[in-house]
Order: sequence, then C-alpha cells, then structure tokens
Amino acid sequence: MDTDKTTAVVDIFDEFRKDIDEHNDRRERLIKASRDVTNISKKVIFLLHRIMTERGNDTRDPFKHAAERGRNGLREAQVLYAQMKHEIQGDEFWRYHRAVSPGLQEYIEALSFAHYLEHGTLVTYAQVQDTLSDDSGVPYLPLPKEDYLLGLSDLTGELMRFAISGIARKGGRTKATEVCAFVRQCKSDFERFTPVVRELSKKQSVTTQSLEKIEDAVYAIVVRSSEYDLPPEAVDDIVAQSISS
Amino acid sequence: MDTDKTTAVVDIFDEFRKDIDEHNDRRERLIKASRDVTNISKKVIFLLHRIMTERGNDTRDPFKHAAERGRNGLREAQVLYAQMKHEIQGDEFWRYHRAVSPGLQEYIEALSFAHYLEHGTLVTYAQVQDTLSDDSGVPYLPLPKEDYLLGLSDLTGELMRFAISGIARKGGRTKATEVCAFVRQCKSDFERFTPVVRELSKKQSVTTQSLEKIEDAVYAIVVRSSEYDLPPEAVDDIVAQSISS
Amino acid sequence: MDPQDLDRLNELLEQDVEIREKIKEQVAELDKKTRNMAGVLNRIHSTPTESSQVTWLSCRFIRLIRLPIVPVLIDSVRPILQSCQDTSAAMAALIPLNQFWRFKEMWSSSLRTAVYSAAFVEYLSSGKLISLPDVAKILGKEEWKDRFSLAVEDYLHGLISLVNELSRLAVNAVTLGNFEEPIRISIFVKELFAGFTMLNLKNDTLRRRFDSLKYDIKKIEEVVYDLSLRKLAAPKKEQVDSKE
Amino acid sequence: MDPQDLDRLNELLEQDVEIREKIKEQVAELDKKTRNMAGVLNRIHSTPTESSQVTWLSCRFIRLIRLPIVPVLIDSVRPILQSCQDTSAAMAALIPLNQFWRFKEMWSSSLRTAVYSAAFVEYLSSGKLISLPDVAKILGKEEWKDRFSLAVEDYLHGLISLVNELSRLAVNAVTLGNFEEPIRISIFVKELFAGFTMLNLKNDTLRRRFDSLKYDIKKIEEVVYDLSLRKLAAPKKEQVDSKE
Amino acid sequence: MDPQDLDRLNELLEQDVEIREKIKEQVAELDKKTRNMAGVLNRIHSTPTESSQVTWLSCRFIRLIRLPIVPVLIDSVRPILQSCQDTSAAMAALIPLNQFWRFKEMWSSSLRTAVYSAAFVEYLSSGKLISLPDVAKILGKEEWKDRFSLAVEDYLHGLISLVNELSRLAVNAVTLGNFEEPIRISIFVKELFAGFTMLNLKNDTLRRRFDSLKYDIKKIEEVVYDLSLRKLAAPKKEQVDSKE
Amino acid sequence: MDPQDLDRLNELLEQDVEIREKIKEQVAELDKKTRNMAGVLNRIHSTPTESSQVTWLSCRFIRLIRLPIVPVLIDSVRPILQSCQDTSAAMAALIPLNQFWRFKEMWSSSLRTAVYSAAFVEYLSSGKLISLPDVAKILGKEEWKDRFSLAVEDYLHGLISLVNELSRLAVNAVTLGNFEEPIRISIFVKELFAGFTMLNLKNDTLRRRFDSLKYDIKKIEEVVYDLSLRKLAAPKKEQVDSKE
Amino acid sequence: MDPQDLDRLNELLEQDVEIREKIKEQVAELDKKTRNMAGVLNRIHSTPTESSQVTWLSCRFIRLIRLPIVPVLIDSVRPILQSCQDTSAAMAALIPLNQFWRFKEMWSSSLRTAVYSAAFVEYLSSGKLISLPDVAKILGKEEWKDRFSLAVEDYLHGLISLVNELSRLAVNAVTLGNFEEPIRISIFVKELFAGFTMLNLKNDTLRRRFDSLKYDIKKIEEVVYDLSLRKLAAPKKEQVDSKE
Amino acid sequence: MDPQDLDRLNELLEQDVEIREKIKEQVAELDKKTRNMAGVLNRIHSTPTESSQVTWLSCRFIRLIRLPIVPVLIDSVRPILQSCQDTSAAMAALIPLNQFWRFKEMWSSSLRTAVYSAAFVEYLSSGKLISLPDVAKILGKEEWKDRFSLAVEDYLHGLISLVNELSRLAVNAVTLGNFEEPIRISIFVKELFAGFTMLNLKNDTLRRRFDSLKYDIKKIEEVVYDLSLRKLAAPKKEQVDSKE
Ligand SMILES: [Mn+2]
Ligand SMILES: [Mn+2]
Repeated sequence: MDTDKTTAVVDIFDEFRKDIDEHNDRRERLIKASRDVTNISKKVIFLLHRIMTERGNDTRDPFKHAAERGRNGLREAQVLYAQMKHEIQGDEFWRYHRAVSPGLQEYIEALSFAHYLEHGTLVTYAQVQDTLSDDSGVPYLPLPKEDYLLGLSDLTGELMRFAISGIARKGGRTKATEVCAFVRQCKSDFERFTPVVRELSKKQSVTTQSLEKIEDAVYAIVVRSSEYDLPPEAVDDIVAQSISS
Repeated sequence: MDTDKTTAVVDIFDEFRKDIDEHNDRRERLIKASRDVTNISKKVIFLLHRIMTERGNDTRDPFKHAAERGRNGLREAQVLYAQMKHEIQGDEFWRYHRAVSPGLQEYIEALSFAHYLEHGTLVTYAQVQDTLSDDSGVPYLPLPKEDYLLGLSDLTGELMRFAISGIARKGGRTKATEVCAFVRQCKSDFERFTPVVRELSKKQSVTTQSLEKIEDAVYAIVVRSSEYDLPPEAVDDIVAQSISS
Repeated sequence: MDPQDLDRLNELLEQDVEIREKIKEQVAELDKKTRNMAGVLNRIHSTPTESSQVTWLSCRFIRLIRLPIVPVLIDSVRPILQSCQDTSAAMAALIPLNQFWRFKEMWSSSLRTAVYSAAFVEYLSSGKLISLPDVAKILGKEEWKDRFSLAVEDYLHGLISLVNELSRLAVNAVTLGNFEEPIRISIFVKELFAGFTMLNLKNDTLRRRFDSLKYDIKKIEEVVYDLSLRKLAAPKKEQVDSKE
Repeated sequence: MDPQDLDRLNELLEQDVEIREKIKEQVAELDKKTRNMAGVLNRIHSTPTESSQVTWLSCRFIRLIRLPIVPVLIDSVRPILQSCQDTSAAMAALIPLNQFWRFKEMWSSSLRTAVYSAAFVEYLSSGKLISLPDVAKILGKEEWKDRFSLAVEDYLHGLISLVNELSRLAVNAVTLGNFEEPIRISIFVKELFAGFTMLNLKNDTLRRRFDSLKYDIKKIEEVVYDLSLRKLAAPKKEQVDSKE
Repeated sequence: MDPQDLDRLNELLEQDVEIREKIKEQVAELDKKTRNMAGVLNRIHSTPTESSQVTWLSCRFIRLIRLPIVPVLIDSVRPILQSCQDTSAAMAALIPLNQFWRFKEMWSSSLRTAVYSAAFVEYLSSGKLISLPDVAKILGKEEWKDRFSLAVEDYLHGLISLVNELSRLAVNAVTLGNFEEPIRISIFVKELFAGFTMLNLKNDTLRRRFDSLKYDIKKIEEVVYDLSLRKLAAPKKEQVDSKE
Repeated sequence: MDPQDLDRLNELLEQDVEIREKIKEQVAELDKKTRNMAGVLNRIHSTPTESSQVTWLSCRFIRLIRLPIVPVLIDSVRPILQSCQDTSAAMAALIPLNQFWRFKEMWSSSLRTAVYSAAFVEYLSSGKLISLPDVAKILGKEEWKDRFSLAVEDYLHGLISLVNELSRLAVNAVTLGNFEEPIRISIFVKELFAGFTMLNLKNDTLRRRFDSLKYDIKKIEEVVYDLSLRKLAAPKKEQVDSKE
Repeated sequence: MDPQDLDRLNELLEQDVEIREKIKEQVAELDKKTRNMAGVLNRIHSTPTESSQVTWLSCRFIRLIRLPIVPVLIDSVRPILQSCQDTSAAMAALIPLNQFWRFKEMWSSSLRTAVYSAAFVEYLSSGKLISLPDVAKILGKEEWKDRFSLAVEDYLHGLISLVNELSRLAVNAVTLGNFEEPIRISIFVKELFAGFTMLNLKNDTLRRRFDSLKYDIKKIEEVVYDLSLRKLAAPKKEQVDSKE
Repeated sequence: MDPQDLDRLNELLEQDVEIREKIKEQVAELDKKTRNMAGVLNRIHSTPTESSQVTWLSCRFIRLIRLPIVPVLIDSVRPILQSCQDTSAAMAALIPLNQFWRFKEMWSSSLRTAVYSAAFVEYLSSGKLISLPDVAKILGKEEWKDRFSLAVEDYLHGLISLVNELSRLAVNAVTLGNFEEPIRISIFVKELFAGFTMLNLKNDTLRRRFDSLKYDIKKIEEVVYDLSLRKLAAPKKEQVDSKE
C-alpha cells in the first residue's frame, strides 16, 4: 500500500474537515446572533404596544415618542448586525441566509411598526437597508427583498392588536378606521408578490384574518354610533365622562 | 380614577416583567450552551470513529487511546456545565430541563461510546454523574434518569456504525460479533424501562433496526466462512495478504 | 448493564411513577374543588348585587324568596377556597425537595382556576385586585416553596380568566338592572390590562390568551358606551329618549 | 406602499424569477449531459477491461466485434464532460456577482453527478482520486468563482456516488473474469473512506450517504474475501478446491 | 394454513364485510332522514312564532299566505322523527347479538343529529328538555338493547347541537320581532349548562364541545342584554325563580 | 427494449410533458386575470353604493375624486371576465380530444376564482344567482366541451367563495353606511344555502367547505340582528315571503 | 335538567370511567406478561438449537453453564402464557354483558403480542401453525364470549408478528450454525403467506402489515439462497412437495 | 336557487356518484382477477423450470406427481388474463364518452398488476419484453379508446413490478438448482433498465420506482457473481453481444 498517497488523501480531507468545521461553527454563531435579534425585536414590539397603551401625559406626540423609543431599542440589533458583518461578507451572506432570515424578518416587523406609528406609512426598502448600514452607508448585509416583504407582512398582525386594544381609548375609534384602511391596502399591495415570494401566501391569509378582525371592530363602532347621531369624538367624551363620574 | 392604585398595579407588573425577562433570557442562554454541548459531543463521536478507523501504529491499546482522547474532548462540555451550574441551581434545573435535555443526552451518548470502547460495558449512572460534578464531587446538576437512558439508547446507533465499518479490518469480524451481543443485551435491558420513560419506545425501535443491521453483517461473515473451514483470524490474514500482494 | 444498577435505576424510575400517580389523585381532588367554585361563581351572572341601588328593593324581595345574592355566593365559595390549602399541603408532602418545576405541569390548569376563583372572590368583596402573594397565601404556605408554590404565569392565567368572566358580568349586570357594575369593571380591567401590557411575552399560551383580553375590554367598553349614551349611568335626563 | 417603490420592488423580484428561469434551462442542459454520461458509464458493468489479463484475448476479439471496452468508453465520456464547462460558463454569466450560494441548490444534484462522472473517468484512466481543484477545473473556471464554483459538499457527494458504483463494479468485474479490479477498488475505496472519517458531519444528507458507504465497503470486502479464499487473486494452487 | 381453518377465517372476515355493507345502507337511510329534519328545522330561523305578540297580526296574515309557522314546522318534522324507528329496527335486525358497540361508530354522527332534532322539537313544543329515555323511546325500542340502543354520549352530543342552534335562534328571533324567545332560550340554556357542569366528563370530544358552549351562552346573554337595555323585554320574576 | 417501442414510448411521454408545459402558460395567464378580478372586487369592501342614501352626498364627492363606486367597479371587471374566454379558447386548442379530465386539475383553482368573480358581478348587478350554464357561457364555448368545459364542482366551489365574501361585505357595507345590503345578502345567502342543503354532495372538499358556510350565515344573521335591533333596517314583507 | 335525570346520566358516565380504570389495570397486568414472554422469546436469536449438529458439542457445554436452549426457553414461556387466562378471566368479570366490543381496543395490542407468543411457542415445539380456536383456548374460555373473546384480526396480527420474527430468526440461526432452520422457516412462512393471500382482507392496518410480509419473505429466500449456493443445506424433496 | 337549476345540478352530481359506484364493482372484479394471477405467478418462486438441466430428472418426476411446473403455471394464468377483457368491456360501457381520464385513477392500481401479469407470462414463455400495444390488445380493444385504454405510465409501472419479481426469481432459481435463469434475467433486466434510462421521466412515482430498480439490478448482479465465482454458470458470448 502506498503510504504516501494515503497520507495525501487524509491530508486533503483534513483541509475539508477544517472547512466544514469552520462552516458549521459560523452557522452556529449566526443562528445564535439571529435568535438574539429576534428577542430584541420582539421586546421592541411589546414596548411599542406598551407606550401606545400608556400614553397618559400628552406632553408630546405619543406616536413620535413611541417610534423614537422603538428605534432606540432596535439599535442593539443593529450593533449585532455590525458585528455579524464580517461573517456574511459577499456571497457568504447567501450561504447563511437561512440562519439569518428569521431574525431579519422580526427586525423588519419591529422597525416597520415603529415607522407606521410615526408616519402612518410602510417603511420603504431603502429605509430598512439604511438602518442596516454603517455611518458611511455601507450595508452590513444585502437586504433580501423577500425578507423585507415577509417582515412587513407580519406587521399587519401587530396593527390588528394595536387597533383593537386602542379602540377603548380616546381617538381609538378613528385610529381603528385608519388602520383598517391601511391594512386593507397592505393586503392588496402584497397580493401581487404572492406568485414570486412563496412564503408570502401563507402570511397573506394571516393578514386576511387580521383584516377581518379589524373590520368587525370598526363595524361594531359604526353600528353602535348609528343608533344615535353623534360623531365619534363626542362619543369618546361621553364615555370618559361616565367613567370618571 | 385612583392614580396611586394604577401606579401600584403597574409597579407590580413591572416586577413580573423583570421576572419574565430574566426567565426568558436565562432560557435563551441555556439553549445556547446546550447547543454548544451538542456540537462538542457530536465532534467527539466522530473523533472516536476516526481513531477506530485509523489505528495504524499499534504502539498502545487503540481502544484505551480512543477513550482517553474522547474523554479529553468532552472536558470542554464539562466546563460548560460548570459555567451553567449557577443558572440551574436546585429547582431551577427542572424549570429549564427541556432546554438542557438535548445537549445532556448527546453528551451521554459520546461519553458512553468512549466508555464502551475502553471497557466493553455501559457507563453507569454514577459514572456519568461523576463527570458532571466538581472536584469535591458536588454535582453541577441532578442528572435525570430519563436523559441517562435516552443518551445510552442513542449509543446503539453509533455501535452499529462502529461494528459495520470495522468489519473489513483485522479483528473486525470478532468485534462485530461482540457488539452484536452487546447491543442485543442493551435492547433487552432497556425494554423494561419503556413503560416508564415515554420517549424510549421510539428509540428502542431505532435500536432494533441497528441490531438487525449488525445481525445481518454477522450473518454474512458466518455464511461466507462456513463455505470453508477457517477460523475468522485466518480469514483476516488471507485477505490482508491478497490485498498487499 | 450491571443487573444491580438496572434494578436501582428501575426502582428510582418507578418511585417517580408512583409520585406522579399520587399527585394525580391530589390534582383530581383540587380539580373537583375548582370546578365546584367555578360552578358557584358562574351563578353570579344571574345574581343581582346589593350595590345596585335601582333594583335594591326587588333584591330584598328576592332574598326573602331565597335567591343567592352576592355575599351569600362569596360565603359559599370561601370555605372551598380555603380547603385548597389541604390539597396543596398534600402535594407539598408528595413532591421531593427542589422538584416543584418537574411536576408542576400536572396541576397548572387546576391551579389557574383556583387563582381565578380567589381573584374573583376578592374582586366581588373588595373591588380590588388580589396580589400574587395573597393568592399564594390562600392556596399554600410560604414554607413549602421548595416543593409547592405559585408561579407568576399561573397567577397571570388566573387573572385573564377573571377578565373573561368580568366581561360577561358587565353584560349580565345590565340585564339584572345593575348599571354601576360595568363602570367599576371597566376601570378595574383597564388597569389590569395596563399591567399586562408591561410584559414581554413569548408566543405561548399566555400571549395568545393576553391577545384575547382585547376583545373582553372592547365588550366592556361597549357596555359602558351603551350606558353612557343612554344616560343611565351618567347624569339622568331624557330617560324617554333611550327608550325610543 | 408607495406605488413607485412597489413597482421597483416587483421589478427586482421579477428579475430574480427571470434569472431562475434561465438558470433552470441551463440546469436542464447540464442534467441531460450528466444523465448521458451516467448512462455510458453504466455500461462499464458489462465491459471487460484491458487490464484483466485472463480475458485479454477474448477482449481483443470482442473489440473487433466492436464491443465498447473501457478506454473506448472513457473516450466517449470525456467530450461530454468537457462540454459541461459551456453550461457552467452560461450559468456564470447568468448569476449576479456574489450570489452563487443563493441559487446553488438549483443545480447541486446535477453537479454532483458531473463530479461523479469526472471522478469515475479519472479512476478508470489513472486509478487515482481526482482532487477538488481538478474537478473544478474540468467543470468550470477559477475566475468565475464569485458566480460559479464547486462546493466541498458537492465534491464529496460525487465521491460517495463513485464508491456506490465501484462496489457494483467489484462484483461485476469478477463476473467478467477480471480478478484484479476488486483488489484495486478495495484499496482505493478504503483510502477514500479513511478520508471521509476525518470529517465532522451534521445529521444531513451527506452524513446519511456517508453512513451508507459502510455497506459498499463491506460488499467490496466480501468480494476480495471470496477471491482470496478461492486463491484466484492469491498464489494459485488447488484451483480445483474452489470448484467443489 | 389448514384449508378448513382458512375457510373459517375467510367466512368470518366476509361476514363482517357484509354486515358493514348492509349497515352502511341503513345509515345512508337514517342520514337522509336526519338531513331532512335538520333542513326543515333550519327554517325556524326565519319563522315568526305565535307567542310573539308584537308580530302576531302579521303572523296571522302570513299563515294565510301559507308561510310555515312553528307548529306547522314541528308537525312536518314529527313523522320523519317517528320513521327513524324503522331504520333502527332494520339495524337492530342486522347487528349480531352483543356486537352493538362494534359497529356503533358507523351511525353515531347521524344518531346525534336525530337526537338534536327530537330535542329541538320538544323544546319548540313544550319548552322542556327531552330526557334520554324519552329520545331513546322515540328512536328505538327497549327490547333491542343488545343490538341497538342510545349511548349517553350521543344524547349529550345532540343536546350540545341544540344549544348551538338555540343561540342562533335567539339572534334571529329578535330580527323577526320576537323579544320573548331569547329570554326563554337564555333560561333554558343556562339551566342545561348548569347540568352539564355537574357531569363528570372526560377529556374527549364531548368535553371540547361542552367548552365551546360558553360562546353560545355568551351570545345569548348579549342578546338578552340588548333587549333589556332597550327595555324591549325583561326576564320575569318567575323565570328568575326557576333559575335557582 | 425494442428501439421502435422505446421511441414510441418516449414520444408519448414527451407529448404529455409538452402539453402540460403549454397549458401551464395558459393557466398562468388565466391566473393573472382572476387575481386581477379578485383584486378589483376586493375593493367593494371600501366602496360606498349608490343605494346608501345617508352617505349619498359624500359618495358623490368621492366619485369626483374618482374613487370607484360599485357600477364603476363592475364595469372594470366585466372586460377581464370576458377575456377569460380567450384563455379558454387557447386551452381548448391545446387539450387533445377526450383528455379534458386528464389535465383539468391544473386550472381548477383558477377557474373557481373566475366563477366566483362572475357570480359576484352578477350578484352586484342584478342581485341574482348566476346559473352554471350562464357562467359556462361567459368563460367558454359549448362546442369545446370535449376539450374544455366547466365541471359542477368548480361551479359550486365558486359559489361558496362568493358566500365567504358576502359575509364580509355584510359587515363592511354597514361600516360604509349601507344598511340595506346586509338584508339583501341575508336573503340571497339563505336561499343559496337552502339550495346547497338539497344537493347530494359526496365530494369531500366541497362538503367541508359547505359545512363552513354555516359560520358565514351566522355572521350575516348577526349583522341583520344588529340592524333590526336598532331599527336601522328591517327585512321587508316581500322579502320574508320570498324566503319560503 | 331534571336532577334525577342528571344523576342517572352521571351514574352512567361514572360507571364507564370506573370500568375503564379497572380494565386498564388488567391490561397493564396482561401487558407485563406479554412483554415478559416477548423478552424471553427474543433470546431465541442467540440460542443454539439441538437440531444443529455442527455446534452440538458446544451446545452441550453451553447447557451445563445454563444458557437457555430452545426447549428450556419454551418451557419458561408456557406457564406465563397459561397465566394469561387469569387476566382474561378478570377482564371477563369486569366487562358488562354485550360490551366486549366497546372496550376491546384497550387491550388489542397486548392481546396480539400474546397471540404472537403462543404462535411462536407452537412453531418452536411442533413446527406447526397454531389455529385461531387453539390460541383462543389458551388465552380464554369459550363461555365468556359475550364479554371476552379473540377477534380474527387480532389473531392475524399476531401471525404477522410471528413472520416478522421468523425472518430475523432465519438470519440468526445461520449465525448460530443451524443451517436447517432457515429451510424450515422458509417452507412455513411461504405456506402461511399463501394462506394470507387467499383471505379477503379489508382492514387497512392488517392489509398494510400483510404487504410488508413480502420483505420478510424476500429476506428468508435470500438466506436459503446463500445456504443452497454454498451447499450448506438444501430443501428436501418432501418439503418441495408440501409447498404445493 | 332556481329549482330547475337545482334539479339539473343534483342530476349531474348523482350521475357521477352512480357511475363511480358501478365502476367500483368492475374494479373489484378486475382486482379479484389480478390478485388471482399474482397468486399463481407467485408460485413460480418454488417451481423448477424445464431448462434447468441439473434438476431435470427430479422435475420430470415432480411433474408426474403433479407439481406445477412453469408451462403449467403459465397455462393456468392465460385464461384469467384473457378474461380481463370482459371487465374492460364492462368498464368501457360504463364510462361516458371523453371521461376516461376522469375515472382512470380508480383502476390504475389493478391495471398495473394486470400489465405485470401479462409481462411476466410473456417473459416466462418467450423470454421477450411485451410491448405496450400487445398488452393493450390483451386487456382491451382499440375501438374503446375514448372510454378505456392503457396509459403509458401504467404500462411502465407494470414493467417495474416485473423487474421487482425477477430479482426475487433470480435468487430462488438458484435455490431450485436452476443456474441459467439468473443469467437470462440479468440480460433481460439490464436491457430493460437501459431502455428506462432513455425515457424522459418526470419527478413522480414512476421516477421514484424506477430509481428503486437499481437495487434489483444490484441483487441480480450479485447472484450472477456468486454463480460465476463458483463456475456454476457463465454468460455466453452471444449474450454479451446482445447486451450492447
Ligand atoms: Mn408579530
Ligand atoms: Mn448519534
């Protein structure tokens, strides 16, 4: 038996081992970081709901205030991406895309929620990519369009929670109507992407459910106020008065 | 509205939030550590197979040598458990058991493989607990009997790989027969635990499959050698000779 | 495996099985009690309260004809509630030191109903939110805490059940002519909801049940809204209008 | 969403769809080639080799009657193998810079068959293991590596397919009267297996296929064993015995 | 296998197949009847009742123009209900002695719809809950009980379907101007619910469907609330009493 | 294998592949149209109708700023609907004689959406149910029936989708101030439901979707209830008649 | 609900729960026995038989050191098998008249293992197939048949398990040097298989398990092939005859 | 719904149900026949052939004692095979014009077994591969092709079953002392496999079953190896030629 050749094969495979180990380790690190991003983003979403529920002292625009605090919270996730950057350079990003994707989507969900509260619009692709770039505008990673859309699609669920739990508060009835129109628009805007972004179809049906919940809530407002002839704001006042009495 | 009372409820729930956050964070840390243990253990299992395949220069007992290197590799996992220790003190261990369990089972699988190679026996519960205790014998965690058994049950799969890939080597035929008897014994020993350890039933059927694979391999050896009247060692020699010729 | 090791292991595992068997019996016991309490408390939805001044007189009359009214109801729940401590004691005696979390899942559901009952009784008597330590005191003893205690999540589940029930009560109170109760409930539940909003939950049962709270609040709000607009709770005038 | 953003996004996504569509066409092309090569190489199992001295004469004869023999077979695979580079070139032109891993899954399976074919051809010609860079050179060009290259796992999958085929060849070589080939295969495969043992694999397809290698080695070993005991490969004596 | 044994086995297997085939036919028959009844009873949701005094006159008028009203509806269901006994008789004749439980699952679903129909008819005629022996009497005969009888769980499933339908009826009665019906339904359903609470149900489909009753009750309570709030109807004293 | 036989087999297999490929393209075309129609029709939920007098003025205003109102919406769907015939023509040309049922599953889902769109347009324009022959006429031509036609089950699936949408519309119409629509929907859907009840449905998916209609009906009934209770709208006498 | 009716219902439900609880205990008992038997019978795979002449001497030696050999094995299973009748008696006493089929599913799985054990013991002692009446006689008594009996499908499931085990035994017998056993097994199993083919199996699980028998037969055939090829054993003429 | 439309729909739905019911009966008939043929053909595995010279004498003897030998076996299958045409005729009469593909799936599985039987009979008689038109002619008539015909995929499925069976036969032939059969099978199967390789199969069940053929081929190659090694049989020159 040619011992030299044997050694040769073993040597080659030793290189492979290093490659494969390095690959698995990196994947593991990215999965961990991605879990962290998910947790940070989830906390930010709760924070936003919380601020919107509290908003006791209206010293300043509560929506803007919430958005600011939300964005602050997300900075932590951005730091993580900055740290991940060198592990997902160039094509490596696509190699590890599956490990990174869940965190990215949750991040986009949180960011778009903060953005909606402040501006009443969807955060744009460029704006999201911007938050994932360093000061000189160099991206930490190439934001996949699919993740952008899937993250936005999750937003509708949070908006449903926001609309329904806000209904009982001053101005909540008007807000719910706004959110209803917005989510309806989202649903119809996203529809055209369903043939090209596979996982979007499932999320669209969740969006449909959320939309129907908001529609039902808005319906209830209209039915009840139709019994009398009062604008929604007047209703808020009357209710507030009877509770405080 | 009684503002003081409101504050009170919010204060109480603020405490809850801290509790829940701390709980989730800890769970997250333990899951990460457990993934690390799993990876370390898997690498050790591969290392053991590798050493058993190599064993070129028989300067010393290859089995003992493998076991030593395996145990060395597992020391890294033991360090992780030592670090986890303060997070899973007392009842906390049971609270986070589900997060810790997969890593623990993989660790036991690797440890029992090393142990089998050296001693030809199953590592005992006390021996496993011993490796998970500090120098003064204080356990890092209370080793659950279930995890011990489930880890051992996975060992049979590795033994199947060990027996079949070893068959082509000198002494491999005899070794395969030994492993066959050992795995058969494991299967029958574990059977009595199936009513009390739920997940064991599924693993027993994997063991059965492994056992049948080993039985088939041993059968093939016997059938072929029955055609002639040669003891297995003689066969090894003849084969070695014809390859080197 | 060494036959002795095998036997030892089997013995230990069978001890666990035995403990589970015994705990199951205690849980069945606890379960019977909590069902019983839930059954009695369910009657609150057809029970006029004293505080409802409008129907006070008819209530008096009703009492004479032996209808249970709120205090009577509460009085019949309290002893069952207290007796839960016996079951807790029995469990604490069964559970090995430091293994509370190992077996906890077996009785979580029953415990949550017990928490709900305690919280409902407290709300009905004092209008206050019962605190975790207070429920814990009612259902068990501090000194068992290595073996049996009340986890935050079970307490929170119990509170959500309370809100579910209060939204029903707000509706039924109006039917029974009590127009103050919905207002009280509204204030109480909003405060509680604000508390819940503080929490960062995972996507688990608690989160899902918390989401459902929004519908209860909405329902309560609608009742308050109906009452306000009909000026039944607010300054009374033009009662005729609301009749249409 | 802003209608312009929407349109832009859609445009980008549709570009991706288009790229995929075009890559699919190239993969179909590559697939056709690899199937073709696999088909030709399959004939090796009924093809006597030159190296088999015992049947050499009959082989000669067979050649005259135009039976493909190994070198002929190899010669007919080589040009197809080389033409794979055209497909690779076409793909490299399609794939955007740095997005190799994004689309890679689309052709992994075909590429592995190509690797297998290259490795089989190499084994049949030189008896050597082809190296990753060598296969890579045959199938593509270094300068495309941001767009198209050969991943370690695909190379390894190709080698496993080679072993699967070699265990069949060991059996069929004997049938065709070639008693040297199994020995050569045995040595080659064992060495390769030792290489595979170096790797720490996850529980994925590669791991599962690697596990299956053991059976191929066992089979090859049995052939060697049969030959050794029958003294066909070993020093020839008492040939009669083996006939029984 | 011994040919005789084989024949015996085959005979047993084929008997089984044949019985199932024949039972299937009878079940199809029963199914047709229950669908028919459910279809007729479904019309109740658009049928004004006599007891609704507000719309009494229009009802009279409607009767003239041959709109079905409740008693007419009931009268058209009764004969179908009675004819179920024929199917039961046919099944009893098919089922071998002692094998009732073997085949029972084949018609459980149809039987539950039959129970629901019987219970709905009883509610509509007398306002009472039909008892298990009474439904059993309507659908079959005591003397067949080795071959065909009514299991507790099927009776209870039928009652749950009744409540599902009554919550719908409460809503539709209001639409049709009948403001008394929801009150009646509320009292009936609450009493039934209290009964269910006292049953020792295991964790199976029955338990799950029972849990879903809460939604029906809530809906009915909300209807009663809407009526009370608008002073369109109110529980009468006697009704409150009977709730005790 | 005989080379000629082989060629023939391959030819048959490749014809199949080719036809499927071409049909896929047409289905993609059809799919785009049905998506488009569904998208436009979806806007109905935010579109005030002319018949809603309360919001009439604001509607006028809205029209000026070019918001689609119902007739406009319908007008924009009709041409797309008609253009479906082109796709059907293309498919009919592709499908070999007698092989309609072989490929039918490929476009069933799109066809059902087309049926739904046609039925929705008909409901919105005339308030009537479109018949199977009428949809078939819109979507294809009688003379193709060996190659392309409309199966009963696809027609029924389309109708179920219509009901799903109408229950949503009942809710949203109220939000838009149109209190008559829910009454109209209620009558239409109940009649349709009664029709479905009389069909002998064996098909599993169809049966399951039909069962789900109950939820839609319940929801519509609750909307009508809300309106009647508040005297915002009421079923007219003639409507009650027609329900018979 | 009428309190008496309620009590009656509860009584019925609780009887059911109680019977199940008690049957469960007996099933646990039976289960322990069947596990035990299966465990002992499993040792057959490492037990040399007397008929194996080659290893006879070593066997003798083994017997001295008390390794179980086949007859010893059988003798240790028989008493357990017989004791199953006690469990059957206990169950027969528990099960109400006519309700055998209601509870049967609770012990089917254990009973099948018992059938398998009985059939294996019979094969090992006499080489014959045990008949249904014979197993029934071993496991229970004819006079209980209203309450406890052996269903055809459980018998057949037991036989399929036997074949699964025999294919393993064919392999292991060779390992133990017994070259006759596979031949015997082959004849026995082929005959059994031919019997199964003639049964009219409708039952899905049974049918699926029967289909899997093909793999067992193939395995046994390959063992017989290996032996014949090497002239280690050969089917005798009479055996060929009996296959007819 | 318009009553006439309703009737028409119901009529269509019921026609469908009725046709299916009748087809099911015919399929059961066909199924019985194919099972019967498969059962007889299964006996081939224990049947010595005439061509096996070694056992020729014993075979002769066996024939006298009426053991089935191959020609006898084939003769008993042929009439059943022919009778399949009757079932085909009955089906062709049932299936509406152009709806062959609608119902085809109902009998695909049985038809594939029929194809397998026909192909096995052909192989056993002539050693040739039966062509699709030939099987089609045996099982049905050209002129029914609008209503009943043989699809390519069913033909191919039948051939794959044939190979599965031939690999078993190769093994069992050796056991029965017939050393030529495996060689013949090897040549036949390799040629068939090469044919399959040239087909353009999609990724469906057929592709998956085709992939599994590799295992059968490997097994057959190993049998031929075993025989060559022991010089019990060897591929003849002409056979090698024909492989080309
Ligand atoms: Mn979310
Ligand atoms: Mn493992």
